[in-house]
Amino acid sequence: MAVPLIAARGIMKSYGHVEALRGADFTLRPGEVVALIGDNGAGKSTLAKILSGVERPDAGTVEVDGEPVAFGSAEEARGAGIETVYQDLALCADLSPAANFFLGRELLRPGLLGLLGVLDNAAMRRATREACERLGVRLASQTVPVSALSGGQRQGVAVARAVTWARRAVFMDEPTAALGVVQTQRVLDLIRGVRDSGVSVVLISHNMQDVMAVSDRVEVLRLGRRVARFETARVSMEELVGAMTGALEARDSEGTE
Amino acid sequence: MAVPLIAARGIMKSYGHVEALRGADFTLRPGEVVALIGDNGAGKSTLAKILSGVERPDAGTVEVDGEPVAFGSAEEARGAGIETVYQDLALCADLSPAANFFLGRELLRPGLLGLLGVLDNAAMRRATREACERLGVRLASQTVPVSALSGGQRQGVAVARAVTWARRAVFMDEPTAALGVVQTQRVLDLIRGVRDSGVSVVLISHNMQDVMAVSDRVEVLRLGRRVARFETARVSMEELVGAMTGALEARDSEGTE
Amino acid sequence: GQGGQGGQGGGGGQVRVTLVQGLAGEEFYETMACGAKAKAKELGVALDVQGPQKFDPTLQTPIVNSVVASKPDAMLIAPTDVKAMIAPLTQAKQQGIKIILVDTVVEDPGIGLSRISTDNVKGGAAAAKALAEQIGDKGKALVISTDPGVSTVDARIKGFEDEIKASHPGISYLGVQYSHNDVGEASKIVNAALAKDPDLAGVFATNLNSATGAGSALQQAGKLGQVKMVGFDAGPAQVKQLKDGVVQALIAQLPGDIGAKGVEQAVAAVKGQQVTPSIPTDATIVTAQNVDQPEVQKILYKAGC
Amino acid sequence: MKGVRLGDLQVVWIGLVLVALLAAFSILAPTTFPTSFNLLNLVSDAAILLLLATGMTYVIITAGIDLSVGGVLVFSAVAAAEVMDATGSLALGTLAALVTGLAWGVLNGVLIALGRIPALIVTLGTLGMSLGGALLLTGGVDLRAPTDLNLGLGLARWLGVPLIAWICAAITAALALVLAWTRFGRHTYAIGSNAEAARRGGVAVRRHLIKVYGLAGLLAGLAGHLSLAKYGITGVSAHSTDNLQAIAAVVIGGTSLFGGVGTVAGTVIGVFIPVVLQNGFQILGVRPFWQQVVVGAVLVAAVYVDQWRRRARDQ
Amino acid sequence: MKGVRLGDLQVVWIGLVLVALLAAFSILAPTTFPTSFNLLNLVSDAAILLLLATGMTYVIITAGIDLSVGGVLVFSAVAAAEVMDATGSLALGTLAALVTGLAWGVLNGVLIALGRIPALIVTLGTLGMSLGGALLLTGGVDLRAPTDLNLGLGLARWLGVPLIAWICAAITAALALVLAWTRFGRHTYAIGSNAEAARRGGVAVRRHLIKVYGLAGLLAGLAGHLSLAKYGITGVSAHSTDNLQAIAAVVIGGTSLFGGVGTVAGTVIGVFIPVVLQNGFQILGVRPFWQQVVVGAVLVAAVYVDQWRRRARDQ
Ligand SMILES: Nc1ncnc2c1ncn2[C@@H]1O[C@H](COP(=O)(O)OP(=O)(O)OP(=O)(O)O)[C@@H](O)[C@H]1O
Ligand SMILES: Nc1ncnc2c1ncn2[C@@H]1O[C@H](COP(=O)(O)OP(=O)(O)OP(=O)(O)O)[C@@H](O)[C@H]1O
Ligand SMILES: O[C@@H]1[C@H](O)[C@H](O)OC[C@H]1O
Ligand SMILES: [Mg+2]
Ligand SMILES: [Mg+2]
Repeated sequence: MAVPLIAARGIMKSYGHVEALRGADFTLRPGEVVALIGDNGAGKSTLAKILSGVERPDAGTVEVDGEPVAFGSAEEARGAGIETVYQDLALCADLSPAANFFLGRELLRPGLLGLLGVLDNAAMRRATREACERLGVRLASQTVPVSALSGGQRQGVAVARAVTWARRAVFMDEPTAALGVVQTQRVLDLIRGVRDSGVSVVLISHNMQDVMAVSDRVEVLRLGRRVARFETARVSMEELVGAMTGALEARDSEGTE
Repeated sequence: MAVPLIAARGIMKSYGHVEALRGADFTLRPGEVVALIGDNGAGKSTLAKILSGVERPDAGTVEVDGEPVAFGSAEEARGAGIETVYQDLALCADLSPAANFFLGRELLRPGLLGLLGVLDNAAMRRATREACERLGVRLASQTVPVSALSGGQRQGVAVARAVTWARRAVFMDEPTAALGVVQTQRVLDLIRGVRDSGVSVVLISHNMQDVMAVSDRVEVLRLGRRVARFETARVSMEELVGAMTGALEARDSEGTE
Repeated sequence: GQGGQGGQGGGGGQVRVTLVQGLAGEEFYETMACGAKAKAKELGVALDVQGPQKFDPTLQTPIVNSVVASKPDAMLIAPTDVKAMIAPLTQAKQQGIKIILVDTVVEDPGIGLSRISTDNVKGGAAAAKALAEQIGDKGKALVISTDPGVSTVDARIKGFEDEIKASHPGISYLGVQYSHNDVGEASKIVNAALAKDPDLAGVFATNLNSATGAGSALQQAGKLGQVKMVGFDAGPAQVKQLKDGVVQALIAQLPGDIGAKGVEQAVAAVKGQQVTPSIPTDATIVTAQNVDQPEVQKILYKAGC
Repeated sequence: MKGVRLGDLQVVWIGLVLVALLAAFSILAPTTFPTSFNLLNLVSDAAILLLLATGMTYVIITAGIDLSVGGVLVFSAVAAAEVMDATGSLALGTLAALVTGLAWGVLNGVLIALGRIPALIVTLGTLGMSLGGALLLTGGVDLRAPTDLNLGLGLARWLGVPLIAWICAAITAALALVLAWTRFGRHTYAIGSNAEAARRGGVAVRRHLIKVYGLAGLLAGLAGHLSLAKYGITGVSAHSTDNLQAIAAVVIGGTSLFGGVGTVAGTVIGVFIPVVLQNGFQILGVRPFWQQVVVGAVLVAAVYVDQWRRRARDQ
Repeated sequence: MKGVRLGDLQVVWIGLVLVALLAAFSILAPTTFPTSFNLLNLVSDAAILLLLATGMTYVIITAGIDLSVGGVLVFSAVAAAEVMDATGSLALGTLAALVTGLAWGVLNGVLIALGRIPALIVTLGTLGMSLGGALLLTGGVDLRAPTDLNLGLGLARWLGVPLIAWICAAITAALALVLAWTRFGRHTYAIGSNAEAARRGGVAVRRHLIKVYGLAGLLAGLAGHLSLAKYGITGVSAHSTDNLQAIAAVVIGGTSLFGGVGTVAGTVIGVFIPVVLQNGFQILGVRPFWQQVVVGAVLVAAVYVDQWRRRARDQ
């Protein structure tokens, strides 16, 4: 079996006396789409944040390409080619869509102005509009701040951003929750496209249709622990729901690693 | 035909040079579940905010029980028995779930302490926990602020709050976007239960399965205008998607009013 | 230090005295502290210096309270308000601390075994005369002061006004503007006054910060020679303005002497010897002509000691 | 990272810092610092600031700010002095101070809540207006308190503690309870946490803001009256740093300038930390300039310890 | 309600308010107010404050605050004076002012960004430390500037305008462009808008904050040097309200204390409005106490007009 792109073992994380993760495991292989599912409060977002460097685990190990890593910041995870769409989107509400799209990676003007750090706003706007339109998200105006966008428009910006920059893996924490039917379909297509270009995708979603439609594998989190893993092709929706709610016993269709 | 509970006609609303609503109509009859659907940015949330008193229209009329009204504030709409689950949830992140649940309607201690405005925190916590559990949303701790809840837990609090207080109508702007499978099912059941108790429901959702499953009628918004109305029983999912995207011509299965 | 016993009266231990300035870091009060320190060293007295960061009784009161708590034998103080400092000083007195007023005073005559200060009314009158002479007894004259309720500057204003009214009818008096003892504020006031009355003839600034600020405004405005100015005190910046021709006369007090005499009186009071209830100290008019004379050089305020 | 913030535990750490400071000074100056005389002075120096800081706590929890407190204090003191002078009645003077304080506070609230002008600007404006107004009323000179007030309330003690300190402590305690336990307090937090959510939830945000600024004004008015009694003057040229002192106390006590969190108990500690530092260093005979340096450094260190412990607990 | 806020149009209304004020005073005092003498005075009074307010704009856009500017200014002036005195070199003195200013700013930034102590507390602490430190260096008294500085840079003019004003204007203009057009500016807005999102987006938030506070310190250091040249003294007791003045200017100019929005152009107007008001009313001969009242009232009214127009446009 190929070396996993990301392998996390025994991740623990508490906030005060709330134990969000109690020894969670997680595996992502190169070029696959893994759905990470679980009930509300199961710890999915917490795990995604830890694997993308935003939070630090209290215990447990994370390996990337078989090497142990300890991401100290989102910056480091991004350096390793890992991008994330956060459930709370993590946009700067006062900035324009383009400013958010290119946040931390701003395009500079060519030549001397660029050396002085002068932004190339026109180019950034153009690229942002194009990336959003690829998702079917229309931005009425490019100069309004993100706070003036509709819920779906905001999510479109966040998804487009992550997908554009990812080189190894994208975490998508409920990326279609606010999206319309067409836009959701486009995101699912996009996920497939991304996977085909060799980038792995972790899809966190409560929509089992979407999960079944797009994922190669499913990992199920319950009460802060991984309780089941499935090949998507060999599992039914009922089984997934059963695993999430605990109606089914813990199950691992892939055997131990 | 019975007098509509809410009838809005020709609603216009612009933000700067963005026209969010361009003469939108909307009807809600007593005791029915209406799905309000449309593409991202179609103006659904804006319409919901106007009908629940949070924003004022630039033009157009709103009638409640056939009487023209001009809600000056959310407070007035709530006085008329109309509650809303906002897409952005509108929770106070620093306050506890119970404080949010009872915001503006706090329970006071009995007797003298109550006259002094002293809160009955224990009772409020109890009621909040019960209302959330009815939706299948478990709160790990009642004293953490809402900012520490998972996305789905927050949404559960907002939905439970609106449903508990509504007497005439509930607007739900994508109430299940962050909810798990089970919780979503419970909310759909709840919507039916609410309708059966005589309260009308407006469901804004991008999930066509849910729309088909729970609504009596569907109104479709596109680019700030109502472009179609359907009896749910007599429409297919394809038709709905077609109406939203404009692939289908504007259509009104109920004829003009 | 907190080493002493805090005992009463001239017992065996070293006499402990605290000087509470009106404003820490102002040359007048720093020079006073220098004089007091020198005298304390000479007499073998342990001297502490404290002072508020603004000339403000609500800031000076807690300082007095803590000084009282540290139980010195005597306290030299320049009260920042004639009224507000009565209560804390009464409390200090009740604790058996000998109080000597240096520079400013309070309204309660029962406070302060000795009061040592310049004759400020006379100083104000002298300033009026000097200014009148400079402007040829005619034209508009403005006064810049700190804040009302400070005994010294109020007295200077009184002396100035009385003299102008009595003997210089040709001068049209524009009244007092208050700078809150802030150099920048004083400078702004004078700037605006120049714009409003381009024919302004003379300015009297009643203390060190007011004068420094007023002088710098005149210098900036390039009104050298057109507007004459007399200032109280002789801080280093003021002396420089005098030499640059911005200011025509300074009324120099003897802060070092005030401090030294204060320590003497304090020691006398602590040892139960005779104290002098009121000690007026001299004021000298410093001009460009006499500023370089050695006896005048000696009285200019020091930039530290 | 927000972390768990409810409950009053947050006050514990900064309280321990205060205790540590008290202990340190008591060891360094055993015969002078921990005396009842000195500690009573501390309390009495802090009492009036405590009122201002308590009002400021409410204001800052709504994500507002009030720079006008010092000016309102002076204006109320002047109003009280003039009314007492004219009528000879202490009671009417007290009333005048309270009413004028309340009026300035309500003016602040109306301009902020209805005019939607930033609180910083409104209260900077009313700071100038109230101070200037006070000076106009007095012609620029300090008025004196009637002797009965200055020697009565100003010096009165109960169980050995100045009556003024009792009054301030009682009001602070009452307002601490109101903030923590009542609907009024709950709405104060809600507005600071998310004013729009509070509005949608049916909280009368504007009316509440007017009440909160009115409360801060009322407390400043009372502070003016007490300060008139204590110092015997209206203090027209003093009080210029009251606003910053009160704001600092609130923030030291763990209230966020961004609103939504904070406690009066924290503010009480926040009032005492700088007062104790100042007093302790003065008693130790540290030179004034060093004092400034050391007080500044210890202040930062104290809050650092607090933040650090709080963070450690949250993680 | 947030509404549309991008673009620089927001500065227009408050700018019109300033123009209206200038026009009004020119009509009321046609022979004295709109003279080149008076207007140059205005510019030169405002110049140094402009530097502080520009640095403050950056700081406030990051949702921070810097109370220490006045202290840092004084400290740098003292450092410059002592170095010039010791070495006789004006250039070394300038360098000393800049380096010490930068150092204080970086200290602020480090404590805020790495120590995660509230900016208000950190800068209140460094305000005391820098002021106290300056007084320690000088032994508590004002130092004088060397005559070549005071009579050179202090009085120099170019095209009739004081050189100091040119320097301040040039730096302000440059920093306005940096804020609006460069990556550095973009990150400044991002941090103030949502620091967590900026961090997740890969902005080195801590490093950037250190730079922003360093910049504010550097500007305060330069302000100290220029103020030494202009006034000829280090002004150890003269800068206690600089922080509030700078903050007020920034907020009048439309920058939110909650961060994320604001422009330097707005700040420039915000610096001039109070200066013009003060000067105008003094020229009109309004009595000093009335001045305070009127300046306060007009300030609130000016910002009200601004807010009101802005709101009208947004709706
Ligand atoms: N900052 C925090 N402080 C305290 N508790 C937290 C914090 N973040 C998360 N939690 C708690 O950790 C648990 C897991 O949260 P998480 O957001 O990971 O759930 P999730 O699986 O993403 O749920 P959802 O499907 O609702 O998004 C929840 O009980 C939540 O309340
Ligand atoms: N405060 C505002 N300022 C400026 N534009 C706004 C504002 N609120 C909404 N808009 C714009 O109005 C349009 C309609 O927004 P609205 O939120 O009503 O859409 P929606 O149908 O709810 O979309 P979604 O499904 O994505 O939630 C969008 O183009 C949005 O950008
Ligand atoms: O005499 C003192 C001196 O002039 C100082 O500068 O200001 C206060 C006065 O009391
Ligand atoms: Mg989640
Ligand atoms: Mg919406």
